[in-house]
Amino acid sequence: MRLELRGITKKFGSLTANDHIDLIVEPGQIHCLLGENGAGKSTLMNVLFGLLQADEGEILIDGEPVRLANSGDAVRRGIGMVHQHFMLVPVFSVAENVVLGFEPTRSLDRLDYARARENIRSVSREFGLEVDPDATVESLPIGLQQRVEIIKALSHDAQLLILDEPTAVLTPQEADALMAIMRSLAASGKSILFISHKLKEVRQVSDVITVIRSGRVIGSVPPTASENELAAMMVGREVSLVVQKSAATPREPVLEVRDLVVRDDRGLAVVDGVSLEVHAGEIVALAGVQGNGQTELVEAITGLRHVESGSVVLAGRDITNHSPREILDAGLGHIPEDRQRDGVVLSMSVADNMVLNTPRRAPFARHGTRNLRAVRDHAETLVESFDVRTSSVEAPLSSLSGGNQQKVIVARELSRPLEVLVASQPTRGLDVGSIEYVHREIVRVRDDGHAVLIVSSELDEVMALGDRVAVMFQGRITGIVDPSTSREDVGLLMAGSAPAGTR
Amino acid sequence: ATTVSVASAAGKFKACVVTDTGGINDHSFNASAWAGLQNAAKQDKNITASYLSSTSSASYTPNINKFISQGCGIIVTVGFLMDGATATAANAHPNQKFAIVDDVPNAPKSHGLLALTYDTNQDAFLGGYVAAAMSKTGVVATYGGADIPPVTIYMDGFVAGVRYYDQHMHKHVKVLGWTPSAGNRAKGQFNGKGTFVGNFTDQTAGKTITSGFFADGADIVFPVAGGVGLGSVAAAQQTGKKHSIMWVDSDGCFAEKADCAYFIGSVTKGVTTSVQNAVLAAAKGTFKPGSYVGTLANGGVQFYFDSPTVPASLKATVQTLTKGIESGTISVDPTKYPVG
Amino acid sequence: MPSARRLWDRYRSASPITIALLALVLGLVVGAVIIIATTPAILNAWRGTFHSWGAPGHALKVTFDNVGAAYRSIFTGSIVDPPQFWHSVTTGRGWTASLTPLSETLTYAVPLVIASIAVGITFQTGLFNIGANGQAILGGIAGVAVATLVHLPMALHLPLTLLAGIAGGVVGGAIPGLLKAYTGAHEVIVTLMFNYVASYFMLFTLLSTPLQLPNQTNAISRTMPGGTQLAPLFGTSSGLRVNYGIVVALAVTLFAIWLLDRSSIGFEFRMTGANPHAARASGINARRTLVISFLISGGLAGLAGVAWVAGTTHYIDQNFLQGSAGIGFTAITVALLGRNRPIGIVWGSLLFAALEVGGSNMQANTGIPYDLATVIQSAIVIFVATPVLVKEIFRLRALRAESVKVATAGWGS
Amino acid sequence: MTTLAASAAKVRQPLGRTKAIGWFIVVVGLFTMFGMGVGTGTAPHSTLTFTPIDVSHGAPWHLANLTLPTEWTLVLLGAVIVALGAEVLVRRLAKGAMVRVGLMAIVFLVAVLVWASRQPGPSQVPFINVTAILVGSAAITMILIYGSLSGILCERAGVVNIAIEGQFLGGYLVGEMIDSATNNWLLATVGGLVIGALLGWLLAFLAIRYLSDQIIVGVVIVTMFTGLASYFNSWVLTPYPNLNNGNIASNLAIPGLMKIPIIGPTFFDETGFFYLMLVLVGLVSFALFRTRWGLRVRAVGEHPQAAAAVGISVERTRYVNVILGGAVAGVGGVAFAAIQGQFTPSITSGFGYIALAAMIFGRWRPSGAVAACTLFGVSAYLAYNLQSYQVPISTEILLMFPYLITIAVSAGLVGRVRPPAADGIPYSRE
Ligand SMILES: Nc1ncnc2c1ncn2[C@@H]1O[C@H](COP(=O)(O)OP(=O)(O)OP(=O)(O)O)[C@@H](O)[C@H]1O
Ligand SMILES: Nc1ncnc2c1ncn2[C@@H]1O[C@H](COP(=O)(O)OP(=O)(O)OP(=O)(O)O)[C@@H](O)[C@H]1O
Ligand SMILES: [Mg+2]
Ligand SMILES: [Mg+2]
Repeated sequence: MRLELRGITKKFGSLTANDHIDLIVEPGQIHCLLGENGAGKSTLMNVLFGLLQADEGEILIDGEPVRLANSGDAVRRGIGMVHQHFMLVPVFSVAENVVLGFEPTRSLDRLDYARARENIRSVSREFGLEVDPDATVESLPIGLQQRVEIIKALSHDAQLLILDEPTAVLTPQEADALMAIMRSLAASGKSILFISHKLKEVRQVSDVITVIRSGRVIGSVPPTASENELAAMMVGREVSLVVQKSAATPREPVLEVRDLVVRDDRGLAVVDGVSLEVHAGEIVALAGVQGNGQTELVEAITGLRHVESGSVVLAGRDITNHSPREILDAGLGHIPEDRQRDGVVLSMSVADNMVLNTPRRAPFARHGTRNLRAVRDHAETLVESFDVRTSSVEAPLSSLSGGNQQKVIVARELSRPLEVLVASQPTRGLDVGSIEYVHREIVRVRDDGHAVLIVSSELDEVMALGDRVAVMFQGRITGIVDPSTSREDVGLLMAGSAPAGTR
Repeated sequence: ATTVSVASAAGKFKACVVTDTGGINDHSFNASAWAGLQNAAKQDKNITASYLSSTSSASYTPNINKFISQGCGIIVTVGFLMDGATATAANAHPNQKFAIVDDVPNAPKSHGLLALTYDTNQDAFLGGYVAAAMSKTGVVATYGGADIPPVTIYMDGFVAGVRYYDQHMHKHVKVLGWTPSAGNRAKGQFNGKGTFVGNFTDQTAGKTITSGFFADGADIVFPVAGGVGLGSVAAAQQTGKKHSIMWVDSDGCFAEKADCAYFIGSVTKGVTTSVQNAVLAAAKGTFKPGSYVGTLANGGVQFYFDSPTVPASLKATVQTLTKGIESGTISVDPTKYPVG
Repeated sequence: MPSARRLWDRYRSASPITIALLALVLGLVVGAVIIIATTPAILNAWRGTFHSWGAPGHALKVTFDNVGAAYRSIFTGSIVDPPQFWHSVTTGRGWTASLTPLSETLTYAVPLVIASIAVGITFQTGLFNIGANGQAILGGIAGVAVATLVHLPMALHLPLTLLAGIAGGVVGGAIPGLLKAYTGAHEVIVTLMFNYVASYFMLFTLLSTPLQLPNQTNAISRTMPGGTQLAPLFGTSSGLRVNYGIVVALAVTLFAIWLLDRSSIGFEFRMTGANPHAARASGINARRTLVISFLISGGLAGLAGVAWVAGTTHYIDQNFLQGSAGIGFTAITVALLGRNRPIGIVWGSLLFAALEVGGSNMQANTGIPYDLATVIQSAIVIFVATPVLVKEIFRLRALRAESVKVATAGWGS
Repeated sequence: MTTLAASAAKVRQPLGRTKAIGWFIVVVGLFTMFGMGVGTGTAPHSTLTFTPIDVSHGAPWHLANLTLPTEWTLVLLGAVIVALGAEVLVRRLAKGAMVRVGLMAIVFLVAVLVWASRQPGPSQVPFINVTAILVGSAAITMILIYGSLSGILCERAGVVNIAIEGQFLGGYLVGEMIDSATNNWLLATVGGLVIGALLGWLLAFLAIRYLSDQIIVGVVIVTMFTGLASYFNSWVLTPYPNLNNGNIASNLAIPGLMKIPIIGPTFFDETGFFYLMLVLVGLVSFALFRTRWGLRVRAVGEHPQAAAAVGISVERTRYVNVILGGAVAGVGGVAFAAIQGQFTPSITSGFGYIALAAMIFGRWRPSGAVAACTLFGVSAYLAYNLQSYQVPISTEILLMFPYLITIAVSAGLVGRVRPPAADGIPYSRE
């Protein structure tokens, strides 16, 4: 299908998310949208998918203008979308999710599960996307959930497939697999709109790259353009894509995890005898595919999850199954994986968020009474020194952009007396500009002589930041390697198979 | 009729009632008192009636004061709960005429206050007797809103009536819902254990309890719980004509016309008449403070036959019983009779 | 006229206050419509106009007279009766009469302020306390018990009585709090059911020694001795009921302001309410927080109960906080009206109390049932909760964020 | 706050609760055996009868009275309860624990009845009428079920309907007036349906169109309608009493079936509203969990964005369901009037809220709600009628039981109530 967007404009109140965007996607073309966070990519896609109505401009499919009142229309027009934040009902089965909105029925409006399963199987066969139709979505790993999203789109035989940051949550292998799928889809004549922050894969897969900045099209370039060119186009300035850091000078171990066993909510031992040491002055990067126990491991270390057996020792103090409060006070800094869920309170002011986990500390409070002036001053210094973009420290955090929200967390954690910093997916969903910043800060912490544990499914990040790289697979550490190890070998470890030459 | 219409009739003498939280249509003594005022107003065009329903016990005093400031000729208050508020007001305003229903303020006698109480165990006795006589199953029942004298006095008299019937007719009619125990009836101690709703509003409970009684074999039920009694009527309706209700406080066939068919009789408390008389007297200037006790003798309490099916012989018996109670030869104290 | 223009702008900018005032207006309109639709006199007048195709002048007059009379007596009954007041000013006499309306409004506002703040605190913690009424009942019982059964010098006795009230409420709050924290029982169910339990418990205590009024077999308690009552501000002789409960309410308001805006625990309440996950990750003990929140809320509700008794009847009877006299749901609505902020709640309570008191006066003068006041109150809250609607009705400019803030979060889910 | 509860529950290891429940059951069992059973006096016996109150449509086939030795029966029942507890402890039942608690409750109730009705004994009533208990409690249960269904319809689509109490009241008032005027329950039902739907629409309109807080609006609709009802009652119904004197609906017995002992009188000799309720329960469960419509509704209640992304109109779905829910509650109000008669402002006495509670611990499922409502209905019936068995418990305390039981049971459901994910959260496209 040939898609053409003409002068699409979308405003949110005062903020113009899309500003007269023109875009053409040829049949069988993989067209990539690049842009920093909030540039307007998702918004544009939502407009294209009928979830939002453009204020101006028109959409042409195969030359004829179409009105997409809701995503039902879009789907009927052969547009399918895999959202940045999955649009799946967690408590529903795969089948139910896939057929939702286009359900095959029997008499009395009853759902026809047999046919639903059949649809899925046929799509799976056609595009090699295996998944159990009867599994409950919430029980599936992220990668499979995304697969469900794709199947969903294809089962409505989409001619144009929109993929919004699909690889953010995938392993290198899964990502490569997805690339392959995309190519085969393109080969079979389907057009693809692909959004990503990862310049490498963007250049791998796309036929055309269009860069958007603050709602405007900056320009279209062929995939031959260099990563630095692209980054510069996105952010509007030069950005260094490599992490500058000197060699580590590890000292005594600060965080010691021994034979840790942790169960998840369903009672499965998802952390199954993990031992790990992080020394002062080094960054240990924990690589691994989502859902191999990293999340639970971190939750256990930070006191958010009950430890079945084994121990966690922080600076010589056993903190196993201590309360989060005690652990935080013991000097553990935590940048949570899900920042908006665990890291901040969106409705509260920036200042309050800056003391979120130290509200009772002097000088912020005395005898149970808060010292608001002290809190404000503290916040102002941090906003100053960490260059957080906000109208004022009294502004609600919800009014900050994702990256700036992340900056608030980083500032808060680094401004506390620290022994060890545990950072989960510290740059997920952030644009290169923000990533550059966060990485610099993390390295600074290390150089100040603290221990740092990074958990990331971002292989590049792991390799770039880690002084040692531990790989986790199915609740175990499958290997601890030097960052100079080849991406392929680490990739293999992440997939569970130990390549030659690793312990 | 609402106060607006009544008030619009130009009158000089203002008769006012402060009702309890039940309001003027509680199917109980608030309604009766209000009826009394309205009758008085109908009878004597010079009287205008108006009411104030209390939002809570805390609004008794302000409501009374409001009426005092409006220059009401007489202020009627309803129920022992208003005891304190009424007594205080009466003492503070010696020239203001008051009448309180169903209560003798245990406060220093004050000039303007008339206490209206009723020996309802007398007509309840008749009710009990008639119920016992009319019962086909040999089981009758009663229940109350709460375990308080104005309620239990009825249940107590009812049981007395049944036991009297058993004793003299050598029958074994059983009463469910109230088992009297020793206590100084004269001092208003109507002790015993019985079935209660826990409030005076929950009709659903009334129905549940009543159908329970029916299930336990009772065919005549005597609810002493104001509006809750409507639940009993509902229960009787549901089971067809085999069960009937002994209504309370007012003449059921007058107060609840629609349900007349289900009433066998009404054990009434002459609130309406006594209030009406008090008001008329006050309007004429012949009002006498002090206390009035409604009895069968002075017609202050009466038993009505609502059902046409009552045989004449029974009516006659009731006449003689009435005489006996009036003369005091028949006691209405259930503990004086053997348990049937 | 620049000043006028500025006023106009402030009006158009739809601050929460503007919204509240406009909501009041709309509420009164709703009330008027109901009066018109249900009052025979008015309907007949219009019917007359309709039949004898005459000018609606008369009908309009009747309408205005009736509605006017109703609202006039709400005002004069709850705030001040101008002629009466003028009379007092000129002659210097009849002050009691002139001040009674205001006095009554304040008297009714006292427990409302306290109870609403109690509810507001749980809302801020993301909890839903429908049990304020039950907790207030327990507070009342405990207070009366201590007042009537313990003998102490006043200096101790009054404070102790109030403390007892708080304690009673705390018990009432502990039950849903602990059950939720340790068994996950849904606080809506527990508090809701607990209201009934409390009512029956009250009846039980009223009907049994020692609380029952001696040589009385009615459901009525002993009377609190003078030393334990919240005395009238201007002395018993003044005839004005407004009492030192005001001081209590004031203290509670200040406490709430401190608690919610200044205290660490209050900060943790709000955190837990706004985002329990973040709260937990930040080292806040969810259980502890929700239990404490419920304890404080219950305690305040209990205080409301005892303040109500100690300031007005000085005894409890079977109707105490029952049925329409219940305070729980009113407190919820007031809390919502005041957006769970202490100051907002104070204003809300005053408004509700005024409507309540004025409502009775309206009934006394016009016969229109005071329940209309409840309807007006609810209507106001609905409009306050729906600023956008108000905005559309009055063509206001974009709302400020604060005035659309949501007060609760469904079942908290 | 389910999230809060959940996060609180996370830290706790699951076994503790199972143990607690197990031991609780065992204790109750032992109490039954020795506390109530052993030493109930001189070889008393208890009698169960099965004849219903109302045999106007011809009695069911007779079932002979069942006379049991009180002492041994209690010991036996107690043993059964102990066994249930033991099973929970031994098999470490986590999921099934609540079911056992439910069974325990039932067995214990029977034990209490057996004990209370023992002869010779204090009871004025020498027998337990099993049928009557079921028939009697069916009334309250039916009302509650209407309410719970209404709640389920709304909340499955993500809208909290706390206004059920108000919709009951509305349905009752209108139904009663129409029946009084026309003596036709069909018209009355239509009337109640309309008013309920209107109140539902009001809630939907404010909650969906204006995104205002659903709980606020719900609570306020109730207070408003309560006020309106009692205003109307004294301002209009008092002067015109014949607008409020309808008869109660008569039973429509189902010929053959009603002859079955116990079952017949309970389920097949009821008013049309009871049958309608049964039909609705089946219909709602079927529609919600089997049909396309249900799938979409639940999607809207769980993840509105996802539903919208496949072209389902979240707003329309919610409007429809909230209005449907209102209508069901409205009809419930009429059903209430049909069995209860005259209107009084306090008539619904919190049933709307109790129904809501039932829905919550029926876990937003019709089947669960039915169980919860039945539990409440039966315990309410017994609370009132055990009084004439002269049980040695003060009236007021006895009257607390239905509520205490509800609290106890909901406490048993440790953190396992999980509302639809988007329940109570306003939805906006942007
Ligand atoms: N749901 C929303 N409602 C209103 N405003 C929003 C919303 N989401 C984001 N914004 C506004 O849009 C602006 C940018 O938000 P967003 O998080 O997309 O920025 P961003 O580009 O991701 O920032 P960064 O690049 O630092 O991550 C913010 O100022 C925020 O106030
Ligand atoms: N519903 C909304 N209301 C107000 N502003 C919004 C809304 N959704 C997005 N925005 C803002 O519009 C801008 C574009 O957001 P969009 O999600 O399209 O960014 P993006 O390019 O997808 O960024 P990211 O790379 O983080 O996904 C951002 O500033 C965002 O905050
Ligand atoms: Mg963003
Ligand atoms: Mg995006």
